[in-house]
Amino acid sequence: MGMIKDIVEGGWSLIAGMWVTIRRIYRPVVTVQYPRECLDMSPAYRGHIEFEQFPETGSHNCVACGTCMRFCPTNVIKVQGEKTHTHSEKRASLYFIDFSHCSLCGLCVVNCPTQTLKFSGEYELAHYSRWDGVIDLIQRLEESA
Amino acid sequence: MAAWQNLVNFLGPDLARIVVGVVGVLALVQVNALFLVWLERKVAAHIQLRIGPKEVGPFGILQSIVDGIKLVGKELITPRHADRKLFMLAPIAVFLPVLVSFVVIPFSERLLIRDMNVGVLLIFAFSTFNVLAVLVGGWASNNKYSLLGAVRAVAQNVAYEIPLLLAVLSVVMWSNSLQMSEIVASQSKVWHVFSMPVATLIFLICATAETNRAPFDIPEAESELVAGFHTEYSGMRFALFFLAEYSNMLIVSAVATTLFFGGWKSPPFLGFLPVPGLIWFFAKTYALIFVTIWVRWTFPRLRFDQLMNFCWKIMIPAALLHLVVYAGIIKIVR
Amino acid sequence: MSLEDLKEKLSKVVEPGDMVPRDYEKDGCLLEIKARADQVEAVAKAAREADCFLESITAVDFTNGPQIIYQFNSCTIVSRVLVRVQLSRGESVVSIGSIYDAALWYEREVFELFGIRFDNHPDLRRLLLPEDADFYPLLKDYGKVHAFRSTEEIYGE
Amino acid sequence: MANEFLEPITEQTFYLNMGPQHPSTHGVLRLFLKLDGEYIVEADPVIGYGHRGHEKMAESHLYEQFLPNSSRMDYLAGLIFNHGYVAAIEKMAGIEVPPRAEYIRVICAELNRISSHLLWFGTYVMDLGGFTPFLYSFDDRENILDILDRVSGSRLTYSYCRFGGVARDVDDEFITATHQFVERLRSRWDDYHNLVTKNVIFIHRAKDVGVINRELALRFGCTGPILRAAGVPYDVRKAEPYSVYSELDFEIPTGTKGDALDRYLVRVQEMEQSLHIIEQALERLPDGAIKAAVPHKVRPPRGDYYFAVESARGAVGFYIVSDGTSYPYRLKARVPSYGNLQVLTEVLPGTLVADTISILGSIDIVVPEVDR
Repeated sequence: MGMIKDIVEGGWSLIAGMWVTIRRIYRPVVTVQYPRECLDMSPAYRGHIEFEQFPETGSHNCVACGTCMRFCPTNVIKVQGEKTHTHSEKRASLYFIDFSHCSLCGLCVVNCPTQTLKFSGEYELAHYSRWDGVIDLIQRLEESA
Repeated sequence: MAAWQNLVNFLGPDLARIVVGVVGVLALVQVNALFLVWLERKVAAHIQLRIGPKEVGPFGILQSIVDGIKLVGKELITPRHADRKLFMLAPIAVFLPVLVSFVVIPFSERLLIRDMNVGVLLIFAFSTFNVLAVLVGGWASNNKYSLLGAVRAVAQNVAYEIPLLLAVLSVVMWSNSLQMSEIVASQSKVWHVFSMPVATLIFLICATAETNRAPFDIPEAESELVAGFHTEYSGMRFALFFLAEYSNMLIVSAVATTLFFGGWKSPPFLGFLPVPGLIWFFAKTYALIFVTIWVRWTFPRLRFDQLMNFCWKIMIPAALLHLVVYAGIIKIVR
Repeated sequence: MSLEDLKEKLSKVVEPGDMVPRDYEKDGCLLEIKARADQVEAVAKAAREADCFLESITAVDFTNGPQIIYQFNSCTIVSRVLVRVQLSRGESVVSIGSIYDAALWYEREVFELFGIRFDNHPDLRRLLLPEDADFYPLLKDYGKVHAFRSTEEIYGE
Repeated sequence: MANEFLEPITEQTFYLNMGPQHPSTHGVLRLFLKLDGEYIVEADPVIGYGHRGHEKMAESHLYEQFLPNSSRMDYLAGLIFNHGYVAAIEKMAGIEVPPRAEYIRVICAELNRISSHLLWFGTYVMDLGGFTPFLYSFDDRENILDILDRVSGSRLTYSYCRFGGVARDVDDEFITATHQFVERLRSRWDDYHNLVTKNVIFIHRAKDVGVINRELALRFGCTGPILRAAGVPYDVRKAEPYSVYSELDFEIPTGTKGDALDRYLVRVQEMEQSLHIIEQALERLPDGAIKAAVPHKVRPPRGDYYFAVESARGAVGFYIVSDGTSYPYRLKARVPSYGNLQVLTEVLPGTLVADTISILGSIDIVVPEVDR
């Protein structure tokens, strides 16, 4: 008798399982057909870094102090600054990141003394060459402006 | 000359019938497999709250054709220490019995290629051939996963053949014939699914096991044996295994329809509808296939020893008991 | 099994002077034992009898030789014991794999990363590194490190 | 006897390399199996394919710079590792964390634990052949990732906990979304139980398979759900309460036998407990700062320190030796999967190949965590 009970209970559990799946057939799908439709990125999304554009100056505030360079765990950032004349402040003239090594930790953003770095919302970051991961932030800022 | 003409006269209509039939069956098998692949992906997707194929053609219906073209274009890889001849033979051997089985299936009242008086026997004789191909393919691949898969397949198919045939035997006894059309005719009043539900259940379970569909897909068991017996197959050879799997699904569903669900006959209470038998037949067959797909995407897989225990300890005694009981009933009724 | 029980068992195998109580709030462990290489097996046995499990085995490289650190903890009440074994360079330790099976892998790891051999280990192959690795990466003379110090500089003894 | 006349059979067994590329070894784990037919005679897990040398990396990085590494050890419970590492350094350097930050950490860590368990649930059933529960659990998991994405900006390797607090404050939307998620997951249990837990095939595949009893678990240093399934109520959150776990009320679910089914049930109950923790923490979430003032470079005092947290897989410990500079002298991560995986050498022999998958799945390893 125990065996028949087992069979009946087992069979019933299978039917209960099938009921769960069949009900799903007419439920709305939950997937997003990615290239056709895109979701909004969250406001906190951490893409690679980029320069903040300050309205006062219309440009970035990077003084090429190199804090981000020193804090970067993977030495992704290369920054160089120059003084336009002797008594002026130093300004970044070159700012490159190699995104392909970046771990998106955000230490550069946190430690930037002039708060000129921010995360971009960029998420389509696949490239054909590893050199495509090298991004010139100054050029990027000029293009976006 | 006379002898030759005699032969043509003798074979003439029959030969034409066979040629047309085989061509028709080939077309049916291909189209069916393409459709079933699409159907399976679509049903699975909707069960899993996805969309499934949607890019190629309306509702992605041409997806499997595109996949087929891709598979044809792929390189046929033979492993280095494989048994080359057998390795090439296996995909063909797995496909052959599929074609033969269609010869005796009555799609409608008139539409059947050959109405043999041993139709049921022929189908089950050839479906056993399937397992040989799987064994050959698994063994010739020279891969341990393939070998394990092939061994499992043999044990499983041999075991499940028995309750399957026992279940069919009840039907044969009831209708007193091995001829498919006779069996359909015997269901004009009551379908066998209502007169012998236990046999139907046994048949459907065993048929799922015979076609290596989940939850009995242990010869392929993708999470254990990678892809089981066809791990090493690529390109069109793999496609043939795939084709055979879906064609087998069609065959067992068609046979189940014929044996238990009244074949091409309309349901008794819908007899007034002017729907041809062919439509009824395919409607029933594909409904059964849908259930198989539904089951596959719901359950986990059984373990090998549990599968065998289930067969030997539950299915075979149940089928035997069923046979004895029905033999008694038939004796009393007639 | 309480910590007192463990202490009592341990006091039979090491000198009481080598058992230094530690501040859990500050250091994360309750007891530190400075053992010699030949006492390791007895300490492990005592810990096993006190129903502890082996949390980890690791090593730290110092100028005055590597130090192996065993950590035992109980799953009933927190009683983390740190066993510190100071070795000289090239010295080997007895494996405790026969007492704790978990030690087998930890010892293999310490062996491949620090080059410390474990006597009586049944299977001292490399675990994480390739089989043919001929370097000991966590030694301080390998690769880029910040500093290479002696035990006095850190523990001030 | 009769055997004397037979050809002596020299080798009845054969070797099977399961992995490093295999559908159900979850990453690059290789199981070197000696088989007799389908029965396993010997099993030797071979690890190290994903060894990245995190411990060596730490020795040349600032404490801050090692932060992103911590969540890359265990990518499924990254936030918990993150939490453990940050809390260890904070204890060492004596940094006080504001209570709001502690609560946020706990909420996020518990969400992360649920997401890890949900992924495990899906992959375990998929290992057993059921494909559909996998996608259902991923559907739920996606909600958690969305919530965590909103606060941390990342979906998997969060780097959300920072020394002295968290990187970003949570807003009301986070709180409502978390509440909604708690309700949603509770409403899904019925379906999960009908589809998997009560399923007769699943029960047969998991029951009495891979029994790891208390004795075995302690010998191999197994922690987490494996130890709890063996009936030992050991949870670092209770044993050595860190963060604000001492203020929250939750239970430690335990099993009795220690088989795969027990481990399954323990994890499912743990998810429910985590939901309970999240609800309490959300209720008590205080206002205030989310980050204490900490120097740019943390310099913990000399000495060594050990700190343990409970990850989704068991006890994670960070053993740190500091020489007083801003670089760790030695950093050792004690990972739970290490012991949990090693127990396979003892459990696998005598089981079938199909059971291997079931046992491996029920143990829930994360290979990059083992390899480090």
